[in-house]
Amino acid sequence: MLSGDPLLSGQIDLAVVLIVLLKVVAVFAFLLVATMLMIWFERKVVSDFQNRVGPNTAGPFGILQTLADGIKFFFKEDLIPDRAERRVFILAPLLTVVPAFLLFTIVPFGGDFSNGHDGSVELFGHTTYLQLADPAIGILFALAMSSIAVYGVMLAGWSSGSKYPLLGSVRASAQMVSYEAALGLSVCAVVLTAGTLSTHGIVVAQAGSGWGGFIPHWNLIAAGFVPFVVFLLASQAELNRPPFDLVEAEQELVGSYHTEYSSIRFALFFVAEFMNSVTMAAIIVTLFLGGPAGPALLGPGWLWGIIWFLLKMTAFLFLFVWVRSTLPRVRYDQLMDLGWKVLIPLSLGWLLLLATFWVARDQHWNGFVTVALGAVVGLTGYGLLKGAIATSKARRLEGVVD
Amino acid sequence: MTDVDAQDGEADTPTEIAPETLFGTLLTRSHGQLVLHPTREEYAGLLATLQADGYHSIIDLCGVDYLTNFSRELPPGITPERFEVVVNLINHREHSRLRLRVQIPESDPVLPTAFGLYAGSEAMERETFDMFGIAFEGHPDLTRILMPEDWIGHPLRKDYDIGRIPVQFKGAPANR
Amino acid sequence: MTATHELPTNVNQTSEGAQELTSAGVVAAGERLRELGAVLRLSENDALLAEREQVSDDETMIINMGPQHPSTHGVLRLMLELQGETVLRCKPIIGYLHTGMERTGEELTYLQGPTNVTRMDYAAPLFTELAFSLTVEKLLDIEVPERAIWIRMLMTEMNRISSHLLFMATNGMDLGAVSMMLYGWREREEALRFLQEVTGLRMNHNYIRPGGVAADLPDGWRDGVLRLLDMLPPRLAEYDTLMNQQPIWRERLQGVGAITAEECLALGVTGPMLRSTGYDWDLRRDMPYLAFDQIEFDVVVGSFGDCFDRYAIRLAEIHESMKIVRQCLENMPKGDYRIQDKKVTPPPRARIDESMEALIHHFKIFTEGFKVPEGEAYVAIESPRGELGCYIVSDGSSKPYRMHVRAPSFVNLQSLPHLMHGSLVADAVAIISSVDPILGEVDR
Amino acid sequence: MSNETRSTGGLLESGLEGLSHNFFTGTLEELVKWARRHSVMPATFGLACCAIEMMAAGGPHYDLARYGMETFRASPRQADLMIVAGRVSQKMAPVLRQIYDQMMEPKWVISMGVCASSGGMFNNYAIVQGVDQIVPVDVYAPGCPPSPETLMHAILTLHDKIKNGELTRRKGEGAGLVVEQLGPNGPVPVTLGQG
Repeated sequence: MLSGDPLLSGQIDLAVVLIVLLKVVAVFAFLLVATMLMIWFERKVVSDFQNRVGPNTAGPFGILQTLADGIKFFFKEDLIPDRAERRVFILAPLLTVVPAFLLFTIVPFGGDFSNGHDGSVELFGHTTYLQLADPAIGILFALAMSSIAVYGVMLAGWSSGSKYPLLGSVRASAQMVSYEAALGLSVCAVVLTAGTLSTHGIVVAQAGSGWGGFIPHWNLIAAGFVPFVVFLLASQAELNRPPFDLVEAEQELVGSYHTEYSSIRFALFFVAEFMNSVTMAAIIVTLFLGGPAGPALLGPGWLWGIIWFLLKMTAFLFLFVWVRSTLPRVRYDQLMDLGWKVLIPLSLGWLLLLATFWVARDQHWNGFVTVALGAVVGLTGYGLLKGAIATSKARRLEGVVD
Repeated sequence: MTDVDAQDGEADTPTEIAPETLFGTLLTRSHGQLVLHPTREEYAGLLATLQADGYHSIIDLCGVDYLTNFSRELPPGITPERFEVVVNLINHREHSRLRLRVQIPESDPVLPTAFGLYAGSEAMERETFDMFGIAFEGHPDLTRILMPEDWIGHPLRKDYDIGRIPVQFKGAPANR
Repeated sequence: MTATHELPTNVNQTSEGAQELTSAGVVAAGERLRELGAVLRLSENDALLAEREQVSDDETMIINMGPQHPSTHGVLRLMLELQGETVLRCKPIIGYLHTGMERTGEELTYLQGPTNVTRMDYAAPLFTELAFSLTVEKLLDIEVPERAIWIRMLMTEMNRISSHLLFMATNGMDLGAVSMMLYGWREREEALRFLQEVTGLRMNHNYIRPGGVAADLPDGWRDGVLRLLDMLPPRLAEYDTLMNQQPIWRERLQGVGAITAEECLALGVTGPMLRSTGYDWDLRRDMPYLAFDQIEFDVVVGSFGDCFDRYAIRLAEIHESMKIVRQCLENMPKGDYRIQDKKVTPPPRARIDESMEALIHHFKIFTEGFKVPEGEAYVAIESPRGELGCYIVSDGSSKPYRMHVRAPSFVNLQSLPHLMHGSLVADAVAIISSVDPILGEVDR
Repeated sequence: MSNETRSTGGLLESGLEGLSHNFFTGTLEELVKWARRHSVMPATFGLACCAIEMMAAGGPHYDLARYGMETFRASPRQADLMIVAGRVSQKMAPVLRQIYDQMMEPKWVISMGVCASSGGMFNNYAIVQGVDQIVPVDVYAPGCPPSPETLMHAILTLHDKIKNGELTRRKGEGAGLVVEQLGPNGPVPVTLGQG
C-alpha cells in the first residue's frame, strides 16, 4: 500500500502539504520537549540513585530546569578562540544537532498495529502513517545520520586549536567508527529477520503476537537476543553515554571536544547529546521491541500506539540513566577491545548463523545437521579469533621486551 | 641497634669522657632520639654506610636557619654554623630511626646530594633549596619547587621578612 | 587548566620557566634516564632499553594537566608527554597551594600551633595536630593523662575513617563512578557529625593540643560512636557490591600503576602505598605511639602494589579503624582530659571567676604562651596517607624556632612519574587518585 | 517592571532605552534573570580545605543540585560562577586570573572562606591577601572553612543579586579595582573588568 505516505501518492494537494507540515511540527516539538524532559529526567533519576533531591527550584519539581539552562546559555557571551578554525568551529555544533533531529524522522511513533492493522491513520481524508517519512532505505538513513554526527564531534575537537579537544576528537573518531560496525551488523540481523529496510516495515513485521499468542513477535526474540545486546552496547558507545563516555570523560579530558565551546554553541552539543539518547531509545524500540505495536485496549488504536511507544522508550531511557549512575567509565583500550574483539565478531557470527537458519528453513535442510554445523563453524571461528588475539598480544609484548 | 654503644672512635682525650660515636660520627641524644653530627665531608660517606647498615629509607630532609641561635647545644668539635640540614632515616628491620644534623656555613651553603643513595630525597632537597637556598651538589633538577620560578629570596630564612601586610579595614564607616 | 594554558607559546605567561617539561629530544640522556626510572637507579640493561625507546618529537605531545583540572585533587599540576594516549613521561609540579605554614608556625605560640598545622592535611586534620602536639610534649618531657591518650586515639581513628571515606568518594569520581562519590560524601558526613559533636567543627578542629585535648568528650558521645559503628558496615558492604564485584572497576584498577616495595622504600613512600606492595609496615604497630601497643588490630597489606590494592587497603583500613574505635569505646579511662601542669594548661573556667591568679595565669598562657626548653625533636605518626612527622626546634622561647612537617603526600607524590610511565591518560587519573595526595599537605 | 527608576547600563542604553518600559522587554529581562538564577553552573575550582566543603555541599546532605548547580563545569568557558574555595597562593594567582578571564560573561565570583576573602590566618609572603585583589568578588562567604550551609547561603545571596541586579552589569564599568600586574617592563596598573 504505497499511498500510505501522502507524498508518494502522486497527487499533491493542500491537505497533503498540511499533513506533512503538521507532522514536521509535531515531531520537532515532540523531540524538543522530549529532550528537555529527558535532561530533567536524567538529573532527577540520577539524584534519586545518589540519595539526593535533584533540581527542584526551577518550576514544579524542577521541571523547567532545562529551560532555564537553555535560556541562560542563549544569553551568554559567545567566544570563538583566536586559534580556532573559525568556519569549522561554527559548523561543528550544527553538524551534531541537525542529524540528531533528522534521525527521528524515520521513527514510527504511533499508529494502530494491533489485530493485523498496519498502523495507518486517516487524516483529512488521506491515509498516512504516524511517522514523518518512510523511505525504503529507512534504517540505512538512521545509520548514515548517526555517522554524520561523528563529524560534528570530530571537527569540533579539531577546530578548537587546543590539545584536550584534539585528544577528545581522536578518541571520538576511533570509538564511533569502530562501534558503527557493530551497530550496523546487529541491524543487519534485524533487517534479515524483517525482510525490509523500511522502519515501518520492520514494525509491521513485529506486530501481533506469535508463539502461542501471548509472546510478542518482537525482533528481540525473532532475531535473537544477541543482536539486541550488541546494539544496546554499541548504541551507548555511539551516544557517548557512560560507561562509554570516553569522548567527554570530564575527569581525563576536562570537557574534551567541547572544552572551548561556550554559550549557545555548547548548548547545541548538550541538546544533541540528549536528543540522540531519546532517538536511540526510539530506534531500539523500533528495531527490537516492535515500536508502537501493542494491544489496543480502550479508545482509538492509534493512541495506544503512541502510548506503547512512549512506555517502551521511557523504559530504555531509564535503563540508560541506571547504567550511567552505576558503572564507572571504561578505559580507552578496553573500549576498543570490547568493540573489535567482542562485539563485532559476535554480531558477525550471529548474522551468519541467522542467515544459515533462514536458508536452511527455505531449503528444508535437516534441522539437526544445520545446528550442529553452525555450532562447529561458530566454535572454530571463536577458537581462531582467540588464537589471533593471543598471538597478537604475544607479539606486542615481545616487541616491548625487544 | 647493635653498635650504639660501641666506642668506634679511639679515646683521644683521656682526661675527658670520650664523646659517644656511631659509625665514626659524633652521636648525641635528644629526648631519647639518636642524633648524628657528621661534618659536610663525612656526610656522603656516612649515608652510604648507613644505607648498607639497613637504613633503607629517607624519611625527611629539611633545613634549619640558626641565624639568631649560634649558642645551641652541640657536641664538642662541631662548630655551629648558620644553617643545618636535618636528615631523618629509618631502619625498618630494627624499628629504629637516626637523625643527621649537618652544619652548613652561610658563606658556602652547599651539601652533596643524597639523591644517589636515597632517590626519595629529590623533592625534599628541592624544597630545602627553595626555602633556604642551600644547594645540593649533584642534584639532577635543583629548581624551585614550592615558590614561583621567578621568586626572589628564600622565605624560610630568618632574615627573610614574613611578608605580613597590616590588616586594613577598607571602606569601614568611620563617622564617630 | 584548559584552553589556552597548555600550549608552549603560553608557558611564559604562567611564569613556570624552567619547570616546564621539555620535549624528549632536548633532554640530556642522564636526566631522561632519571625520569624514565622515576628517580630510581636503572641497571645497565634498563638504560639501554630506555635509549632504544627514544621516539621522535613528531610523535609525541606535551600536555599540561592542572593546576585547575577536575581530577588533580586540587591544584596539582602534571606535565605529561604523550604518545597517542600513552604517557611517556610525567612531571608533577607543585607549589600552587604553598601557604607558608612553616613560616607562620614560627610566629605562633605553641598553643596556637595546632590551629596552623591543622590546615595542612584538611582531609585528616587531627593527625597533624597530633603530630605537632606529640612533638611539643616530647620537648617538654611531659606525659599526658591516660584519658587524653585514649581520646586522641578515638578521635584520630574516627578521622581516619572520614579521610578514607573521602578517598572512596574521590577515587570513585575520578574513575567516572559518580554515585560512589555521592555515597562517600554521605557516609563522611555521618563521621563528621561525630567529630563536630566533640570538637565543634567539621574540619580544622584545633582539638588536640599540647598537653591533652581541648575539651572532654561531651555527654552521649558513646551514642554518636555507636551510631556510626552500626551504620558503616552495611554501607561498606554496599561499596563492596558496587565496586569490587564489578568487572569494569576491577579492570580499571588491577595492574594499573604498580610499584614494588624496593621502589617505595627508595622513594620514601609510606602508608597505604607502601603496604599495598606487601611491605608490612605500620607505625601504629611497629613503632607504637599513644596507646596503640595495648590495642588489637591488623595491618592490612596488599600484594601487587597496584591501584586496586591501594583502594582495597583503604577500604579494609576503615574496618580496622572501626575495630580500634570499638576498643577505645570499651577501654576509655576516666580522669583528666588534659595535663594538670600549670605551666602548660590554662586553669579551668570555673577557677577564673574565683581567683585573680588564675585569671592572670590564663591571660599569660594565651598571650605569651608557655616556654619550651631548648632542644629539637622529631615525632612521627601514621596518618591515613603515611608517615606524618613533625620536627620542631625550640630555642627556649614560647614559639617554635623552626617547625617542619614531614608530609606523607609530599613524598608520595614523587612516585608519580614512576607509576605513570607507560600507562594511559585514563590510568593517569586513576593513579593520581590512588596516591591520594592532599595538596594542602604537599605544599604546606 | 519599575525600570524607570534605575539606570540601565550597557545594552539598554545604546539606543534601546525606550524599550525598557515596554512590557515585552521588561518581561524578557525578568525571564533572563530567572534563567540565570536557576542555572548557575560553577567552575570546578577547588583550592584547599574549602574545596572539600564545596564538594560536600554537592553531597546528599546538602545537595546543590536543587538549585541546578550539580553541573560543575570543568571548562571555564561554560561556567558562570567561580567559587574560589581556599587560599590563593602567589603562584596560583595568575592562574586564577587566567581562568577568570576564560569565563564568559555574565560571570560571578564567590569568595569562599576567610583565606580567599582576606588571607585569613595566613598573613605571610605566600598568600594573596584577599582574592578581590585579583578578580571582582560578588559574595564573600565567611568561615574557615564555611560549612556547606554557609556556602548555600552565599549562593542564595548571589541569586538575590542576580535577581535584583542589572542584566548587563559589567559592561564597561567593571569592579573598579586597580591592581598592579607584573609586565615585561615592570609593574603595570590594570583596572579590572575593562576591555
